[in-house]
Amino acid sequence: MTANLSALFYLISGILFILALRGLSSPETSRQGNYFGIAGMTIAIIVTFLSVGNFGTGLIYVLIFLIIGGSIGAFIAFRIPMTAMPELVAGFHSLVGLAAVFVAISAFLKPEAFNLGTIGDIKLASLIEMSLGAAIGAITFSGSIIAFLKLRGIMSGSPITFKGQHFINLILGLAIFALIYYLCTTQSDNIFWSIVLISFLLGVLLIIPIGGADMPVVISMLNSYSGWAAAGIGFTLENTALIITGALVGSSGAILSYIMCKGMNRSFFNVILGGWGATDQSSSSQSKEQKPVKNGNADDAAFLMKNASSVIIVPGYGMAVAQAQHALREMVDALKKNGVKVSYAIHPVAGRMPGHMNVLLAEANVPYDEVFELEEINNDFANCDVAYVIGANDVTNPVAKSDPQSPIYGMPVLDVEKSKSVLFVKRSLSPGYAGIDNDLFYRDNTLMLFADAKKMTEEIVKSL
Amino acid sequence: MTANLSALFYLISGILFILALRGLSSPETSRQGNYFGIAGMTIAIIVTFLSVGNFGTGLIYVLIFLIIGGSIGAFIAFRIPMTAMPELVAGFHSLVGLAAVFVAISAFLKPEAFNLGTIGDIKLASLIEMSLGAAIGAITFSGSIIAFLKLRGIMSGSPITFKGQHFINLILGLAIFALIYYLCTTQSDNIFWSIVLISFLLGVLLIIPIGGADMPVVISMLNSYSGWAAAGIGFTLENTALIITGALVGSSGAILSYIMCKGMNRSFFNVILGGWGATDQSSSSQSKEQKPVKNGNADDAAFLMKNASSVIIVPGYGMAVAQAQHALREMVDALKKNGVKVSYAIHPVAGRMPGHMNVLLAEANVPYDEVFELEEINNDFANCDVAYVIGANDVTNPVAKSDPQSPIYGMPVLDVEKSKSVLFVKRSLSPGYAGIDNDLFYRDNTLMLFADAKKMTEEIVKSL
Amino acid sequence: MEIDPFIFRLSIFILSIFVGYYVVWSVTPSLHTPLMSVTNAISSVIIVGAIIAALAGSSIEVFEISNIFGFLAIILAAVNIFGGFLVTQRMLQMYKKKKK
Amino acid sequence: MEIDPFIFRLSIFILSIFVGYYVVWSVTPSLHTPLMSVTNAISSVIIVGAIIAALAGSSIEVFEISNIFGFLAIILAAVNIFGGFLVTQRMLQMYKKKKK
Amino acid sequence: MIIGSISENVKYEKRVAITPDVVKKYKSLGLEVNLTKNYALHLGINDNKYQEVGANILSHEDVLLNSDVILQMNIPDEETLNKLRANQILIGVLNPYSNEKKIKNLISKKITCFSLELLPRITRAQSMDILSSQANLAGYKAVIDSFAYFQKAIPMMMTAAGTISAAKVLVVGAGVAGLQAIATAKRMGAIVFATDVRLASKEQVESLGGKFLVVEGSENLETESGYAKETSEDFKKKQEELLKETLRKIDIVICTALIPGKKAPIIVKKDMIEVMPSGSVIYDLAASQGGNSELTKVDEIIEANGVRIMGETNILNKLPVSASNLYAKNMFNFINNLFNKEKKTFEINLEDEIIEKTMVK
Amino acid sequence: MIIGSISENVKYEKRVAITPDVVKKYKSLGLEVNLTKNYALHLGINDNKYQEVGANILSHEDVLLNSDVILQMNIPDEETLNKLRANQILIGVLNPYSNEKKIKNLISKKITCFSLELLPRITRAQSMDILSSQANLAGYKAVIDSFAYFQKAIPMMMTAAGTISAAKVLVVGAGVAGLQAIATAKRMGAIVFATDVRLASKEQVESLGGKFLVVEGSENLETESGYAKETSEDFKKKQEELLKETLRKIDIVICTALIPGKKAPIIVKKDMIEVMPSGSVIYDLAASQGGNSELTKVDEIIEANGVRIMGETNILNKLPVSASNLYAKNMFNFINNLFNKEKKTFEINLEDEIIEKTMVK
Ligand SMILES: NC(=O)c1ccc[n+]([C@@H]2O[C@H](COP(=O)([O-])OP(=O)(O)OC[C@H]3O[C@@H](n4cnc5c(N)ncnc54)[C@H](OP(=O)(O)O)[C@@H]3O)[C@@H](O)[C@H]2O)c1
Ligand SMILES: NC(=O)c1ccc[n+]([C@@H]2O[C@H](COP(=O)([O-])OP(=O)(O)OC[C@H]3O[C@@H](n4cnc5c(N)ncnc54)[C@H](OP(=O)(O)O)[C@@H]3O)[C@@H](O)[C@H]2O)c1
Ligand SMILES: NC(=O)c1ccc[n+]([C@@H]2O[C@H](COP(=O)([O-])OP(=O)(O)OC[C@H]3O[C@@H](n4cnc5c(N)ncnc54)[C@H](O)[C@@H]3O)[C@@H](O)[C@H]2O)c1
Ligand SMILES: NC(=O)c1ccc[n+]([C@@H]2O[C@H](COP(=O)([O-])OP(=O)(O)OC[C@H]3O[C@@H](n4cnc5c(N)ncnc54)[C@H](O)[C@@H]3O)[C@@H](O)[C@H]2O)c1
Repeated sequence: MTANLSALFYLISGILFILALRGLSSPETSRQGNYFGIAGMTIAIIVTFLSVGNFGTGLIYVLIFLIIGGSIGAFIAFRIPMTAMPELVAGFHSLVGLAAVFVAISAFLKPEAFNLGTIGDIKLASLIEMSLGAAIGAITFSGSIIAFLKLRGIMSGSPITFKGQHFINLILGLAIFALIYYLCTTQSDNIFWSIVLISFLLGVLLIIPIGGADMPVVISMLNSYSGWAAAGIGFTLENTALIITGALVGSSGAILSYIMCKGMNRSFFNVILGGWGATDQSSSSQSKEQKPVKNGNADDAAFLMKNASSVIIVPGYGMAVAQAQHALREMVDALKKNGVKVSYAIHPVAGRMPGHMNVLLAEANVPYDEVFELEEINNDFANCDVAYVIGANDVTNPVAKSDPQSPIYGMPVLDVEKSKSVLFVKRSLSPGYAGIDNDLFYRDNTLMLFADAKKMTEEIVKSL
Repeated sequence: MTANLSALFYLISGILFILALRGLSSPETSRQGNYFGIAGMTIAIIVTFLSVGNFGTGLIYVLIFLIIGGSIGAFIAFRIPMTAMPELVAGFHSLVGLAAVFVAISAFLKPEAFNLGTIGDIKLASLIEMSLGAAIGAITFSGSIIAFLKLRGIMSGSPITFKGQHFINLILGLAIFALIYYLCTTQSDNIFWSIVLISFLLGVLLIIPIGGADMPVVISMLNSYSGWAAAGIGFTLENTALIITGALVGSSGAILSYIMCKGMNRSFFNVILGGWGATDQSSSSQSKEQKPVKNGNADDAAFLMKNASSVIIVPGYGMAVAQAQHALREMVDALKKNGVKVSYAIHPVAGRMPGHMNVLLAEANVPYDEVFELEEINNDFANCDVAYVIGANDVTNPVAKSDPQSPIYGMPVLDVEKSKSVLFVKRSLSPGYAGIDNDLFYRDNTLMLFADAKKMTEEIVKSL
Repeated sequence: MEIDPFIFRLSIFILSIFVGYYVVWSVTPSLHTPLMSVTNAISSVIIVGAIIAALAGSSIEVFEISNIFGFLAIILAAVNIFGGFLVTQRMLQMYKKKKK
Repeated sequence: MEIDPFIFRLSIFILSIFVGYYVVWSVTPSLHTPLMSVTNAISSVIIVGAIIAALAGSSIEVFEISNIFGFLAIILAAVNIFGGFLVTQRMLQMYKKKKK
Repeated sequence: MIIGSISENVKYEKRVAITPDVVKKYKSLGLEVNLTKNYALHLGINDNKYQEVGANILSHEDVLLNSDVILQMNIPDEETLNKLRANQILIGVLNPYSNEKKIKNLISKKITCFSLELLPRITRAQSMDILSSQANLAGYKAVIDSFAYFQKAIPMMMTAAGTISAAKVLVVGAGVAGLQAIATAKRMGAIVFATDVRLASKEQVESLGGKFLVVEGSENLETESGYAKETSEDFKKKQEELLKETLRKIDIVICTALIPGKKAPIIVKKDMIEVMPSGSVIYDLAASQGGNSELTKVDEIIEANGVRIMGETNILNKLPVSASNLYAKNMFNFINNLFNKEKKTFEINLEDEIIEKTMVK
Repeated sequence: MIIGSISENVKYEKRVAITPDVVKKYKSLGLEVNLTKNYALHLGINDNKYQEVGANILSHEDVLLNSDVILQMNIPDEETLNKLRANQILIGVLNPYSNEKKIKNLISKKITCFSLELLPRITRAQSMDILSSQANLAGYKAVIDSFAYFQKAIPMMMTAAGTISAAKVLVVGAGVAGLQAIATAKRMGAIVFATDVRLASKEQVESLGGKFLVVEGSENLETESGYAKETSEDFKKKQEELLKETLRKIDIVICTALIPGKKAPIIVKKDMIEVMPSGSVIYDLAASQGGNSELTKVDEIIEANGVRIMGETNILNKLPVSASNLYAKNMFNFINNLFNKEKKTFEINLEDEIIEKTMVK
């Protein structure tokens, strides 16, 4: 296969990867996107075979290893429960990182095979590229491993911080650059290995101070790192597919982690720099918010509800304060248009006066036959997909059922926690009228939507 | 300047152009974007000078011509009234098209200067590229001229259609390709000139059947053409800046015209293929709607109101029927957030019962001090930017002031027509309770928004 | 095993198309008119070709026929560059002013 | 006057960054998890390098040290390719099913 | 020119034809205004409030004697009418059908009479349309009064002590009064049903958030002039069945169905009242024309089967301030149309549909 | 175990302590229910409605004799009380402060008395909180009644005959009654202002669309238990100034400000009433504790300066059905808490805050 032809095919595979990501812009095209990705990968692999043109025993070994790896991958993919997704992705990342390290090592050990010069006399540019690739790959590897362990629960999810942490990271980072510089001048093996080792260490140190809640951002960031590593190797190997894909993955991962931070209202730099601000934060709020909450945005909420078959709305005093009744009505209208069954559950003491919610819902022209009192609807939560709790708090607090010490013990409450997912719209984790913490915020099937009830509901309407 | 260095600079200028377009994603960054564009252009020009390296008299001439052209451009840019924007852009396009043609001609006449071979023995790829560039440039030129003439009013804006039009266009198109093929085999001057000529003709024929209303789409499409022409030339000249920019402009123009079609609810292909469906349309509805009305969408309305300093809302029976009061309130809230002053003008007999509008506005919690009766507010229309008439009709009909024969003669009406623009939200041109036609629909400063009042208002909220 | 630069150019071309595609989707609809005028201005980067055409060949006989075409192209493109960017600027200024 | 291919690669690299930037903004937030897993799968295109590394050199002594690293890399990348795409597929299937 | 008005019999009529606000308007037309003593004292308006804006307070006789136009709510008693003289103009709600004798006398004395309930329902006349303005308030007040009378709370309230369900209100006849009744009841949080014979009223009812009871195969019974015609037998039967079914769960009925110049249609029959829940209220605004309910007794509160039926004829005596304000403005608009601003006289221009139709001949 | 209730003095009290609905609930707890004849006839509820659900209709004496628990609205008269015997339980709104003698007697006879207005304001007690349930309805009814009484229309109406502007309502005290009053007035389209001393009430008022009159430098005067404290002098003065300014344009005032166990604060002073527009209405729900307005006379309608002041003590007699429904449910919830379901007896568990606080000692 001529270099031109294979370059062309690499280009095509790069484009297919772009299309793969593009497919995800809507759920309808997403699966088609995945097929593009698979096609791109297939083309890249085949073209590589053909261009190497080495059809000896080596090829057979390659195929064997490919199949071994593939089977393992397929097995994991089928077996893993959907809930273990984040750690799975983290685990996979570590593999990519390690693969990049191996390729870089291989290139360093046998530069002739890659047209990079000879041992001890590797081209300068290639040397920089490959050592950068190896370093980034190594960071990706060890960082992903830590992320995996944290998510899997093998390692504690809480941030591990110690004094001078950032300083050490800085030193290590600078050391890597210094070593690369020496590597270029001396071409020494030992230096190369040190770079790899230090990078492994740096990866660990970078991730341990980051809390479990921020892991998705970290994973996406590691994803980005693995992309840059691939691009670095791509430059080394003068391979367009690697360059395109690496840059694509690198930038998209970075942007994605930025988007996720924005969505969670967190500072990007704090997260990425490894709990940079963690210490400041802990003093103020962490002490109280020990337990982790899942934090969503309007899009998540819209997606969940759009795909639900039944939704129960639980309004509370916060809806009244935000005057969100009109927006709520609109949201329900939009959901009904999507074929979702929606009803309202009114707790007898929701709000601050008897019938508070009724006044507001009537104002928004909510039909009376969609409004149910506690006893009528409480059993329906078990069969409902989403409970949308808007500015209510005490009236959903399960502590009323379980803890005789609680001031609200004995009050009947709405069993929102029995629905598949619970969305809580409120501005913060602060308690309601009764002044007691609500355990539901920290449940697994709860997604907190921190915002003014009206604003959030309006945004959901927009996303629907 | 070495080839590498200039290639690098061309890359930078390409990136600056990307950033220029990116800047337009929000009004805040848009001006910065424009500066990026200017910087990119400056770099491209300077690099070209340096890489040609021909600092003789030629350079002086170039500078002179540059200054002449620039002065003309600057003069036009400062003098042109803002309302003439669309035709100005069309006019400018024609220049780009012609410039591309000229460059292609020049390259054809003196291939050696561009490293494309010698006369009569031009490289095949270059020949294809340059003739495509020339053809597309020529189409852009003559098409833009027609668009310019139509928009300027020199030529009638109505579509000019004749039988077999599309067939002729097809023939011409095929002819161009055939000629390019012959050009490649014969390298004959005449064929090259014929290509240019036929392309000029095709440009004219492509645009004349398109109606004035679709001109913005056409302009954007021509923009796209000019991009492709530039990219073609870029390949010929092996110039990265031209390739990047050409592809950028080409694809962005095409997408933009697609987006605009979608926004106007028109079929992209009908528009681009030059009034393909024009004949079907006229037969069905034109008969009744003799007079032309301006027909807008939610985006237009949102834009107009967002940039207004004061808006008066005129609700009528249609608002009640559509139960649009909540959506209306939301729209007003959004406008107020944008710093627009909004008030409601209630005609004494709007709706179907005394106080009909008041009930509904109160339901939507519209503050009473924003609601004015006819006498209080009628003088304010003259100073208001937009009157948003939502489901009202008779109460705005100026015939009540002018025609003693009219059944509503003598009734005081709201002088909405005195405001700078009037937006009418109703489902059709059908009359109101009194059963008489409303002359306002056909006025120049009226934009009809045909839709259910609630839906339209909700859409406007989304666009705000 | 050198790769033909054409392949690279093609890659660049195609990637630029993608960028153009995405860039436009992210433009707010209210800025579509400035978008048109700025893309118009940018497309006059054809001036690069025009300059090459104008200065092509020996520096003595400037006014060969091909050079003349080049010079004409320069004028046209220059009108466009200055006109396009300035008009865009004016438009954007307008947007700025109306915003409070 | 040949241009160094590195410049081209750099152009490609930078344009790809733009594409990546835009492509992600246009992904609906609800698909962010599949996005992560698909980018993960795609990033295992590093297998290209791994294959080259594995097959590098003379075909006789397959198990030189550098080749071994190549083979290891192949396994790792392969796990990722199959695992990544399949898991994405499963996830997307889930989204599909929920839609009526 | 001078316009005047004398006190109504305050026992039966609390509304007045001229308020201080419109006095100003008359003055700005160049008209003098004469009123009798304590003209609107029962509304809390002292004579000086009128005098401040330029009205003259005269004796009963003087007002009658000196005014060119006499504006009233109702037709005055014989004694007063006898004091009128030729070429004077009398305007009010004169009810020419029931007051035939009085009117004949007046006409024979060359006194021009305008009766405003005869106003044509054209757009231009809307500002003088006393039927609309008064019916509107009547619809509102009927709801407020029946809510005050009803022994339960109207809106839905889900409370710690159990739920009060929303009251169900049926509005019979969705004309001006009916629509305002719908709007008012809806505001309070009631579930509102409505029925009418005019097809257009469905959309109108829904535009106020009410539910329209659609009688199958309903024909459009609207006349050219916007009033209702009498209904066909078949329609009546279907309407009855639907109504009876609906009334089983209705708490409050507001009746407003009228056919101009005829007895009001009897819509809520005895057997329907029997199925209504005990404690319900029927408020019959059509009482003055016989009532829409079979059991309605004018100006009495009947209790049948635990259902209370109120047949108010002049409900606006309970809302006299607002009602007078609107009535006086209607009057003014009528005068404004009658008065020739150039010649400064009243001109009976029979070309003008409004003048032609309202003049009693 | 048997619970019983005897008819109240229907002249003064139209509410009842047991409704057919709750009879069912008592039965399902395993309790018998005894009632006197025509127990709730005045509400349109026949004795057979009670019998259908399993209540026994007995004579006055038999009910008193046979019941373990007597449920009432108000404390019965001496004669009745004398018939009670030891170990019976009496539950109602007993007003131990004003009925000291009666209660002493009862206690000395070993009759256990629970007075429900003493209920602690804890979350668990909300379902028994008669003050809330009744205040809620009182707030609603006060608005409905004053609207019925007001001589103008409440909502804004822009009509062909001119504009009726929206009425302005001021609610004094934004407790349960006040909030419901705000909600009700707002629904009708009134412009609603409110004032209170508790800081939290600002947000609550606004959550119902009312405008809160903020007295500058206001301190929070809420006690631990959620009631209001007495206010400081400085605050009172500022509040007065603000109120006087506001009242100049107010049409209807609803007074609900109470301080438990004390005389109601006088908030609307004489000089403020003087500046109010003539025709305005003050509805004083605090009348039973002296009233929030200086001129309030209990159970009378006073007219001062054209302003009508109504001081109703038992407004819920006008809404007896809804009020009884909620009261009876509150009662049931209280009994449900008192009744030991395993031992099937009533148990006075003084550990339980609710029982401890309500028991009169
Ligand atoms: N119904 C009655 O008669 C009555 C009378 C008095 C007291 N209560 C008591 O009131 C409580 C009622 O329960 P509930 O669940 O309705 O209310 P809640 O428990 O008081 O909770 C209301 C929640 O709404 C949130 N919120 C406030 N403003 C918001 C806004 N603008 N946007 C979004 N969220 C907002 C607050 O959280 P953030 O601050 O984090 O946003 C708060 O946690 C019960 O404890 C009941 O006993 C009832
Ligand atoms: N206020 C009173 O007491 C009273 C009583 C009786 C009669 N009137 C008469 O009613 C008229 C009132 O004037 P007006 O301007 O309020 O109403 P109008 O003149 O009747 O016009 C209403 C307009 O709303 C449009 N419309 C209806 N449904 C709509 C929907 N769902 N979405 C959007 N538009 C909708 C209709 O046009 P499309 O069909 O094209 O959408 C119609 O032209 C006057 O002529 C008055 O004399 C008033
Ligand atoms: N020209 C104008 O602008 C103008 C002004 C005012 C009113 N109107 C219109 O005039 C019409 C009548 O208004 P009105 O209030 O004076 O009417 P009305 O008082 O004469 O009658 C009240 C309603 O009762 C209905 N009705 C009669 N017989 C019935 C029956 N058997 N069953 C059920 N309903 C029955 C009528 O259709 C009417 O809607 C309305 O459409 C109103 O909008 C028009
Ligand atoms: N625990 C619970 O869940 C529960 C149940 C019911 C009520 N509450 C709360 O208890 C509080 C009191 O309710 P209530 O209706 O019984 O109160 P209330 O009847 O005792 O008093 C009515 C209102 O008048 C106000 N007031 C007193 N003096 C005033 C003055 N000088 N000026 C202005 N306003 C004055 C009070 O602050 C109160 O808001 C409210 O916050 C209510 O939400 C709580």
